[in-house]
Amino acid sequence: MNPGAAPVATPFFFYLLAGTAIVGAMLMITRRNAVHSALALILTLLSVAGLYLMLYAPFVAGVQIIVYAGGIMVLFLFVIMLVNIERISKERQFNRMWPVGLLASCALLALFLGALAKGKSLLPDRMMPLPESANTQGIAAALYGDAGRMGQYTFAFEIASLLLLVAILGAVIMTKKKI
Amino acid sequence: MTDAKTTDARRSDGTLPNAVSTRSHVIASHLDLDTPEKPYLDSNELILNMGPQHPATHGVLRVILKLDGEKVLGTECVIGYLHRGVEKIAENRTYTMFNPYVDRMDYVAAISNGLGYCQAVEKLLNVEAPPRANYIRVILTELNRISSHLLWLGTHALDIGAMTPLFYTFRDREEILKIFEKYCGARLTTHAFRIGGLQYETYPGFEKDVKNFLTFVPSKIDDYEALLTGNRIWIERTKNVGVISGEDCIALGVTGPVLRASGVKWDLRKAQPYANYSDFDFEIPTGENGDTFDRYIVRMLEMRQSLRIIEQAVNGIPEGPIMAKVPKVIKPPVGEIYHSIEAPKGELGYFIVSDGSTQPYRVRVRPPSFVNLQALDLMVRGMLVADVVAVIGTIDIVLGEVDR
Amino acid sequence: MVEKYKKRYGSGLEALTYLGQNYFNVDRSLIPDLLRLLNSDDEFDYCVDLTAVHYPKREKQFDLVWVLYSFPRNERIRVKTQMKDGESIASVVSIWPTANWLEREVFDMFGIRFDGHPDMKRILLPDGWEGYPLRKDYDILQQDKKWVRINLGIESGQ
Amino acid sequence: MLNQFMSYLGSTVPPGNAGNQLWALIYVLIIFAGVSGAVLCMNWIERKLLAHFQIRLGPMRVGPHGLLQPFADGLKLLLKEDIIPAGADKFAFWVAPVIGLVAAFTVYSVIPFGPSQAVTDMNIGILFMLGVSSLGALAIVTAGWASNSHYPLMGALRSSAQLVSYEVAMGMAVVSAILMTSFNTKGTGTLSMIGIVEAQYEQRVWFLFKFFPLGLLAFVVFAIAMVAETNRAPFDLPEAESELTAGFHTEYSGLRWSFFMLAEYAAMMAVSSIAVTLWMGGWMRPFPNLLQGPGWDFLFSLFPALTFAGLAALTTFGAARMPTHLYFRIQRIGLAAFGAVLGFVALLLLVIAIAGRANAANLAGRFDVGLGHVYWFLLKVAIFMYLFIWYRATWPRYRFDQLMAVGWKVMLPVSLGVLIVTAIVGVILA
Repeated sequence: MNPGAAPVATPFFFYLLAGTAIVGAMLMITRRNAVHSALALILTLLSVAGLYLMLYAPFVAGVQIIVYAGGIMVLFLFVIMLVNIERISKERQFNRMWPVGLLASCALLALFLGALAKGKSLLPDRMMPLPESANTQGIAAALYGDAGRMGQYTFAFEIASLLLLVAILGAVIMTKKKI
Repeated sequence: MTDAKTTDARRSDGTLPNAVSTRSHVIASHLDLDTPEKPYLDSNELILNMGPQHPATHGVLRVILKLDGEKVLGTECVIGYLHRGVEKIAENRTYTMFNPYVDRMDYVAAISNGLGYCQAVEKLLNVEAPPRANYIRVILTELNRISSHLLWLGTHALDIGAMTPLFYTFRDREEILKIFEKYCGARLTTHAFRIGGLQYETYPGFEKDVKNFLTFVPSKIDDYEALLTGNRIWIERTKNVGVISGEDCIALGVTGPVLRASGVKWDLRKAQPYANYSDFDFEIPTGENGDTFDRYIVRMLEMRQSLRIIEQAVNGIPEGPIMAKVPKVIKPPVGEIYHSIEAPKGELGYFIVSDGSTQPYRVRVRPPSFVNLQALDLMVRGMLVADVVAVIGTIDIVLGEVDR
Repeated sequence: MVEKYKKRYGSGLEALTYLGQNYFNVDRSLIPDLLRLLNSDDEFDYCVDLTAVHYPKREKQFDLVWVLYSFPRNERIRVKTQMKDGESIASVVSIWPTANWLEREVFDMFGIRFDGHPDMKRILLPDGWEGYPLRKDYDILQQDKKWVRINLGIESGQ
Repeated sequence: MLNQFMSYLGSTVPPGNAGNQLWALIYVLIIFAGVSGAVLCMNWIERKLLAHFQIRLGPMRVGPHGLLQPFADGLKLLLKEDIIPAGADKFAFWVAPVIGLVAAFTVYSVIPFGPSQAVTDMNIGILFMLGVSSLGALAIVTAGWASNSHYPLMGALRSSAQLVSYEVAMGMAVVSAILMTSFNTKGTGTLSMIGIVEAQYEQRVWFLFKFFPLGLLAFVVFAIAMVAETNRAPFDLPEAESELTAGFHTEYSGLRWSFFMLAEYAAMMAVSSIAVTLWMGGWMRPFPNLLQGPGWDFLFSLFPALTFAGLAALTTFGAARMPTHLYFRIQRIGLAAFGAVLGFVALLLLVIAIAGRANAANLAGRFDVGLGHVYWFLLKVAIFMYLFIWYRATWPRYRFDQLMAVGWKVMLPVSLGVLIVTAIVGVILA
């Protein structure tokens, strides 16, 4: 950050993005039309990406846009497009599990409210200084290691990669067998 | 998701009928169209209505495609949008009056249509056009063949996505149309020939114009070959696309360049020479694989062979009359005749029944495009939507002739 | 070849020539057999055309004409038969697949039905059209007014 | 406000990084207007170039040599009836072109037209660009689905598959360029767009020619993938005219359709900018290391003026060549006036160049330097735009399965191989 730069992370932007995210999430659940739901989800994901940017985590924000909003949602839409929307919209939107869901969300809300009300001590009393430039490099160091040393998560990262590779191979084999 | 919008009176249920043929070797694909109709998206099938207003159906052809994703499971052609009842009109006109009507069938090769009709009536009258008339007829017919093939090349390339050749071929076709215009006043529906020969003598400078064309066009054909023949995308788009074997071609009655590209060396100009084609030295180009690429190559070579014929003809036009002795009122004796010629698109036949009056009792036109179009279903099964467009282009149909 | 068929069918078959073009005039009952033999024994492998002619004054109103061609022999032959209105005749689609659309067109224009055709329906005219335009009693200005009114919403297509 | 305006003038970083919202806004407006204007110009240039490839004249009636044609087109599109098909999903139909337009224009916020001529310089600039431009696929998919018609749906299916496939190869090619930025004394690379260009300056070579032919190969992969990403010929399957009539925007008309058009051309320029930034030295003039010194600086600073002078000469020549018929008088006057404007711009640029040479430190000098950066950047982008048109005039269209085969079986392995070999070579040489 250059000296004299005005902070972008103003409360106004925080509430704007947070509000958009929540509205998007609500719309996503309540829309009967699956494509509208998907579009609402994209809105939420983009708002979350904006929140990451405000936390000076541009890399995470970029990845969020590329992977979730760009890649996964396109595939989602791709699949949804081929589903018969008219039939789905006639079906019951919520199944019988809704009391359980309501209970779970109420519990979560209670947890949040409790934490907010009681636990001033749980939260840091001020925002940690977040150096903008070091963020991306920090992730790289954690994942790949720095200056010849193995990173904190290198092993876990490689294991995850391997797992994904196996999943890809499995998917290929499953579709191949059908043909 | 709605189903195919079949709003007109035909086939409102959107179902597809049987395949073209019951012969086992003709059905190349194992896909069966007889499965009971299921809701489209449950069975992953999509009915796509291509045409009658579509950029690549060359007029008002309507093709109903049954698709699995982009793969074609079956097709049905709906034709007749341009039906004008040419055969009925013929029965109500005199032989001479009907002559201009034949130009309106295959309007991009009107001169070939006229040649076939005039020769059929001449045969019925038992007269022969004089040699000079025959030479000029051959020149004009072959020029017309080149113009038809040029039009085909341009539109076919456009269908496959190369837009530039269209403009080049139209430039060259323009030179041919200029010769037609100078000769008979019309560019497209020329009505160039009369029963018994020609009405007009060639205009001064006709031979010079034709010779100019002969020097001008070979380099242009080279250009097209340079643009397309070696082009990787062009090869990928045309090789092994719409393959049809020579056996299938014969069984389905497919003639013309499509038949020759499948390896059958058959051309009516050689097999049963008419006019004075036997005087000229030319070859019949053939292909091997019967795919779209071979058909392209065959047509390119045919243009060059046509140039050869024109060159020989224009250098050997004899002097003499241009009209045989035919009565002013044409009244052929009772009888019937079938005469066919090699039109740019295949065998064009006329079956004429005379009852001794001035009007033909029945004229039947055997249109090459109509019969060739039947092979579309066989050629596109198992291919992709993009190939349907390429195959419609490569069969080279003219809807005026399909529907008549 | 002509002798062979004459011997086989006797008076049912006339072999004629007009202006150098050969044709058989055959009794309707012999048609399926004759066409099959022409295809299998005499290599007439290409059905060039199939059409009909209407003679309203005759008892057997229709002439049905097959134009056949043999690639190996480079020879063309016409097979002709007569039939009454309302009669049907065997389809040759199983012999020459190309006859599919040709038979449909004859049906469309003359109303002659072909038995065993896989999909006998109109081809050039719309499915609901009434009348067969190439019959001699169908006037050149005639049209199916009802169809035009219902489907095109206009009084006349002319 | 004036203070905020003046305080930035001496800055050497983009306004986003200097924290100057006013100048950031000014840049955003300039870029928005510039891109829209460039799309209008592209419209005319594409039609003219295609016409000349195809032995015809192209637009000739609206204004001299059809120069006013884009405005006429724009007016027509604005006034045209905006049809929403009866069976369409109204919301999705409405939102799709907006998504496309927003995605295409957002990308421009990180494109460096010069070291300080960008809205902002993001730490993850290139990642941001790839991510946001991939959102364009959403617009196409939504549009195709919302139209509730088979041709657009198939166009949308094709395009989503195509974009997802080519993005992989494109990403790999970009990564190999980013890898090249790390082959310096520090050993760390950068994702910042400005940083990438500066790395090319420091390493004294365009990445196009680095580790020849590795850089070239990566560039070629990117150049092919970017044509596929923008749905242009020969990869224009989602809107293949002869197959799907117009693909995903078949049912669109009027203003909404023009949004798609605007987005397509904006995206073309955006991906060309990425290619220029990553492989062709961005805003750098040719040989910035070899031909250094004030003399060379002055010589290269004359180029913008020379370009406009050349255009003015061409226009004057065209005006002189017009027929003398009365009908052409207004056209001739119009063309001559246009030439005069171009000539005036050339003169202005010449004055700036000379003034900048006289006093490199003052405002004119700084303006002159910035102008040079923008000029070279746009010139390089223009080369790509010309290529886009040239492809369209020359090549047939790929078929869908072939497109996929090229993407997955050729481009992806090549880009992966280039990436690995680049890493190995880099480690060995470093």
